[in-house]
Amino acid sequence: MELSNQTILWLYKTMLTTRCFEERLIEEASKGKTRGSIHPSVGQEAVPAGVCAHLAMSDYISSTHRGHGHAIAKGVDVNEMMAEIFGKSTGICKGKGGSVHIADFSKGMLGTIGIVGAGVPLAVGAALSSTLRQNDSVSIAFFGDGAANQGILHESMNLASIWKLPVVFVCENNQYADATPVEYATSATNISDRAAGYNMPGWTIDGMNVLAVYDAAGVAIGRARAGQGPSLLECKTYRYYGHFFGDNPLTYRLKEEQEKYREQDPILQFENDMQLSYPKCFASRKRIREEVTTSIEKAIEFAYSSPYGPITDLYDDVYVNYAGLETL
Amino acid sequence: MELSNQTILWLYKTMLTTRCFEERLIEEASKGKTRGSIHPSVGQEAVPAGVCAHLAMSDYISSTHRGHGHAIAKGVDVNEMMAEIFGKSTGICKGKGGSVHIADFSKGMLGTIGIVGAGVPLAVGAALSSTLRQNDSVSIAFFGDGAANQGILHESMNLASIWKLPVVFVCENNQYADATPVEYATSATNISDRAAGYNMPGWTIDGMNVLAVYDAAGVAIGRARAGQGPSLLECKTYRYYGHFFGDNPLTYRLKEEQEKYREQDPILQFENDMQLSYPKCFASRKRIREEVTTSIEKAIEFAYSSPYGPITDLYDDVYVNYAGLETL
Amino acid sequence: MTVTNTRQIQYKDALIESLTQEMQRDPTVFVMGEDIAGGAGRAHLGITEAWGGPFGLTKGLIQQFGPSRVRDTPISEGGFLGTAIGAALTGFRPVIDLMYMDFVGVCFDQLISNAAKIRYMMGGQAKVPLTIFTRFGAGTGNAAQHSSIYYGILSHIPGLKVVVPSDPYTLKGLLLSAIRDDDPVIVCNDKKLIKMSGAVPDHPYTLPIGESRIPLEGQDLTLVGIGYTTQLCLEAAQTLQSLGVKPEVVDLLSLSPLDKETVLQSVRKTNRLVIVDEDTPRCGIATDIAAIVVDEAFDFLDAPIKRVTAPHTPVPYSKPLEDHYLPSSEKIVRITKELLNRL
Amino acid sequence: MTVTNTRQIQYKDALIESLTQEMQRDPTVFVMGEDIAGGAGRAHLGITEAWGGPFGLTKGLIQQFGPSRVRDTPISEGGFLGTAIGAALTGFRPVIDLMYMDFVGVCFDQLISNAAKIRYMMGGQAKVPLTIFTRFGAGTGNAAQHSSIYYGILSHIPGLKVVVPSDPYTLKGLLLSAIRDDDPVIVCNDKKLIKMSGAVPDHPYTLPIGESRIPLEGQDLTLVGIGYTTQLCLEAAQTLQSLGVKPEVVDLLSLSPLDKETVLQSVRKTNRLVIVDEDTPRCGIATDIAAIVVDEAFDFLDAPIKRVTAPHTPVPYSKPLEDHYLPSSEKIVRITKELLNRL
Ligand SMILES: Cc1ncc(C[n+]2csc(CCOP(=O)(O)OP(=O)(O)O)c2C)c(N)n1
Ligand SMILES: Cc1ncc(C[n+]2csc(CCOP(=O)(O)OP(=O)(O)O)c2C)c(N)n1
Ligand SMILES: [Mg+2]
Ligand SMILES: [Mg+2]
Repeated sequence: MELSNQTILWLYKTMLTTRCFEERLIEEASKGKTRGSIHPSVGQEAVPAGVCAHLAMSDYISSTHRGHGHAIAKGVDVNEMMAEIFGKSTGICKGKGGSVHIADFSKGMLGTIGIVGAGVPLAVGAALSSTLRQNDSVSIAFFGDGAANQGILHESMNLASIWKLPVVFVCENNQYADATPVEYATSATNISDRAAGYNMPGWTIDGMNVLAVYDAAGVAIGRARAGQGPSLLECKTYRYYGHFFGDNPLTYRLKEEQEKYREQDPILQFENDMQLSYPKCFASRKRIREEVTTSIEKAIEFAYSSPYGPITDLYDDVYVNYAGLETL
Repeated sequence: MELSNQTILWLYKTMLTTRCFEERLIEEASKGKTRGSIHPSVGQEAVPAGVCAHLAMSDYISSTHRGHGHAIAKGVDVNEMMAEIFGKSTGICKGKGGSVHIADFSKGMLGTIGIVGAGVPLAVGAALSSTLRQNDSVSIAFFGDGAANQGILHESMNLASIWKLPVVFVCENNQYADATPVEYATSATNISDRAAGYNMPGWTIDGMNVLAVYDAAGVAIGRARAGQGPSLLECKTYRYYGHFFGDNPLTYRLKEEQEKYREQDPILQFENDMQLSYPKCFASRKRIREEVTTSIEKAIEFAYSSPYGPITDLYDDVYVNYAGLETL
Repeated sequence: MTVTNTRQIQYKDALIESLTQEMQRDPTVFVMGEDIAGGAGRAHLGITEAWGGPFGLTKGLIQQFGPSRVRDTPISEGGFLGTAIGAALTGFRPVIDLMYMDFVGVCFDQLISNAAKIRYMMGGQAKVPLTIFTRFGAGTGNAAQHSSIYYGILSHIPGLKVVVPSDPYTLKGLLLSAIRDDDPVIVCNDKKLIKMSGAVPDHPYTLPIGESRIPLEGQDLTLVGIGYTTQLCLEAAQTLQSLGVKPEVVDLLSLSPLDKETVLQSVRKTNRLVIVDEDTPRCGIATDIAAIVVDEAFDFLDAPIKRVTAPHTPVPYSKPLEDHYLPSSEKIVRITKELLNRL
Repeated sequence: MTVTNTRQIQYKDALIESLTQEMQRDPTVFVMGEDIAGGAGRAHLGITEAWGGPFGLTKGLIQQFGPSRVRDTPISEGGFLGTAIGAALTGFRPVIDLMYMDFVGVCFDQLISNAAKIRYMMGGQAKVPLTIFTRFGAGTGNAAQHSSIYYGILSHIPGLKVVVPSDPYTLKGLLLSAIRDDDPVIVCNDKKLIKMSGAVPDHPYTLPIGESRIPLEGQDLTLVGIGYTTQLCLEAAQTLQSLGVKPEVVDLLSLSPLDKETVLQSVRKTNRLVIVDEDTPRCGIATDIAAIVVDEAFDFLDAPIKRVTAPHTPVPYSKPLEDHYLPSSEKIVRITKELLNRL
């Protein structure tokens, strides 16, 4: 399929923004500027980009603890994301959620959910909303290979199937859940093999190749939009870093394996593809790199210079119409 | 496969005992002698009998709210079962559990569990015990078509498969969960289609035919015993009564459907089979009927004549080493 | 609010009426749960409704609103509750029928990690206008796994609201408030009330979540009831009155938020408190109220605070044991007498 | 019991040591959980252990006991907890590592409906000798879904036992008791203690489940702590002592069963009570203790019972908010002063 230059540049910029955002974030994390766990998706950028390229603001996604890429691909502001991870009041969640709870409801980004698998039914629910409204928006449930063995995934796929909801289950199979390899934890050869048990199509594709993701997601999302129901798209991918910033992945995987995947780096691969098939886009890659770097530096500055929220924020937002403490 | 007369008579007697137990129980229930919900399995007798015919005392089963048949087939005493449902202190659970919590640990009957799906992992755990002990006992997890859509089933099947545990998942697909038909609630055409996603064999068989159940269960249990891991056996069956005693099934299913299944009654079918292939067994059917009727009448008498437990029973058995109330 | 209309209807029918009226008023309201219609997908066989919900609490709704707003579900409580949360986050007001309160077990994570926390952890961007109604309580011989009470546990969780109606009138007012509320509200229905009749206005009305009632004024001691145990308190009050004791009865109605002011005011007047709850004794609403009162009205207390609850045991099946398990007006009277004898 | 051995080790190492000693002693004990070894199934690549458990709490076990007794699991808490219950019912003593206490949400049903109730509803035929150890608490920036405390909820459930060690010594004694106990016991470990050092005898020993300790005797008021908050109470006690106030500190250790006698005795002596708990305020252990004391030691109370807890909110991410969320020795001192000023 021939893609527009606009789409190509969007894919490129989105992957690059995610990469740059996370690499810079890790720098700050190692200086102690962030708290809790940061789960870098470096290496996996092709999946959120390739999938979200098909989405409008009116479409929905739900995401996981490894969600920076999803948020960026769904258009969440990087300043507000960075400030959030710094715990500042200008953060997208006022600094109350941090890296693992980034959400932007104005953009159909229903949130990164820290309980493995627990975000999946939220996307099914958003798809139910679309069905009840009889509009054509679709929902994406991103989840990891580890989440594939949570009961809630099974229940969600069955519900989406019997109700023919416009949702695509996108499994980012990066082959590890923490330190546990997928081939140990998962009885299916391919996770997409499970789709048949829910009477929906399932595909396993190369998740390091953004064009492959784009194509497959196009089919799945197209089906959903056309009222043909849910499907399961498994993208085989790889995270370069550990499970969280600070985890040394060499305790559970081999260097050779890591190197093999780094050679298939989604951004480098895509640059090669651009060079071959989209020379005009390829030519502007330097400008884009600069734009991206600048925007991330700005985000860092924004995060640094923003204030913490007042202590009263602690009591807000527990309920819509009253704070937690007024009445017990 | 040629079966021994002993097996044939055991199958016959087991099915008959279940049928007779429940028909008599319903009579007592309609007189108000029982409490809560009674879930008759009348019509489904072939499944517990055909499966448990392969089991020894050292094998385990876990069961559901519709568990009288499983208990009887695993050798639980009908007197103690009946007394239990009457709430008497001579009941197998001292009258503290009732119809939906019958268990007999001395016979490998790990209990009927009232939360749909929640009994399934207990059988997986018993299978793990066998594996750790390196003996050859097997475990059966009985569950309904409705339970097939609970997350815990998915998790249990995955665990059993990755650990190659000696467990057989036996789905009694009686085509309804309460008033909800399986074809509405379940996205798979056959529930056994889901087995492939867990890398285990799955079969769908005629659960009204005890010999078909016996044969298929033999294969599945044989595999498990031989260390070849779990499998999923779906038995298509039918309950003649409503979901619970008091429920009118004609509000959600057609008379014609009910009649069609009654024509395939597992006991009548089996009598025909006996007449053809096991004439000696067929000849003793009257004697067996009488034995069974007598034993159930005795069970009823036992239940009537037994006393309620003392009020102190209320506080016992919460913990092994102290009653609930001594220390809060 | 006084009840001017004297039409008497059952608790069950008040529930159906409330849902009907709210679904008529607001097209974003839909109901979802196991067998809430029953027989789903069998319209071609002439079957549209079978059960109309366990205990018939949603009977007739599907005829009026159709299967997309009255949605039968598979037995997947976690999945469909999560789905409802997703629908709530995107503009709908789902009402979930959770067949028995025991089943909070299988959907607990969606309740505590998503429904309760999403608004907070996402900095107030979202709201979760979700209602769950469910049935609880012992007394029907349904044994340990179908008789549990978990409203104390739910009240523990910041972000959830929990109400317990005590009669048809409070059910209707609280259910309508719950559906219109922008936070997740769990409406807990004691099975023992489902056939109770009472006066219920036929028009829609709301009762504020977070406010208790005083169905009986008195001055000698305060009896606090929750749902059905309010009826037990009123029963006990009759006996006590015949003995010359004038108890005040507080009907809690809302467990979270808790209307502690009403309880405190009553105790400041009566100086004695007995809390009656069918839940087990540890870390529940009864301990909660006792703790608040001994903190905030200590100087007004003339006697220990007593709690009449179930024992620290699961619910037994057999009738004599289950009878003994339950709080009763006799137990309330006995405890009250002991308390007053301290004088 | 006094500690004669002065070897100082970390909480973390006391945990590994206890598991090791008990697995050596009893072949029916096995451990199961996510990443308790890590890298499972990759022995052919030279990988047998990777994480050794979240926070390294099971480090080294797989080398000694092999993968069948140190069993990595998929992320299927409900499934593997249910499996453990099945193994416990059939003769084993499984020890489950539940990575964070927040994940009781996804396995709650197996806990409350099976582990807690099977023995009772089956008339005492069965026992469930299951141990769960898990990590809880705020203070690490892990936000709302990875910092929760649910031990109050678990203590509510008849059939479960719940303990909270407060240092390496109590951890070892309680963990060994838990594994040997024939009932399901949840051992709750505050993340903030994991690097704490303390004196721990090197031989196996047990501390009775259901008994509290008094790490500091005093007479002016009673401070009750749970796990880490016991350390806060001891810190606050130092400040108070410098002001001439002599607090007694009760280290609860066991939440269910609750050693109410030790608390009651202390209050009968000091006549004043402050309970310090990092859990949120509603229906928790703090309210429980207050309720028991106002019931059973009313005549000894000279002042309101105060509770220092987290607020009724989820746990926020940002440092200033999370700092403010947590109980602190300053808060304890402030509340204590207010209480004593009532004199
Ligand atoms: C229910 C639950 N169990 C365990 C965890 C702890 N945990 C967080 S991320 C993770 C691994 C998830 O693996 P996967 O789904 O493959 O996603 P990935 O990290 O590879 O992106 C685990 C075990 C959790 N957050 N929730
Ligand atoms: C988790 C849970 N949800 C709902 C119920 C209520 N319930 C009891 S039996 C049942 C239907 C079960 O259907 P199925 O599994 O097909 O078994 P069958 O009754 O047909 O034997 C339902 C919904 C329950 N006990 N547990
Ligand atoms: Mg992964
Ligand atoms: Mg069924």
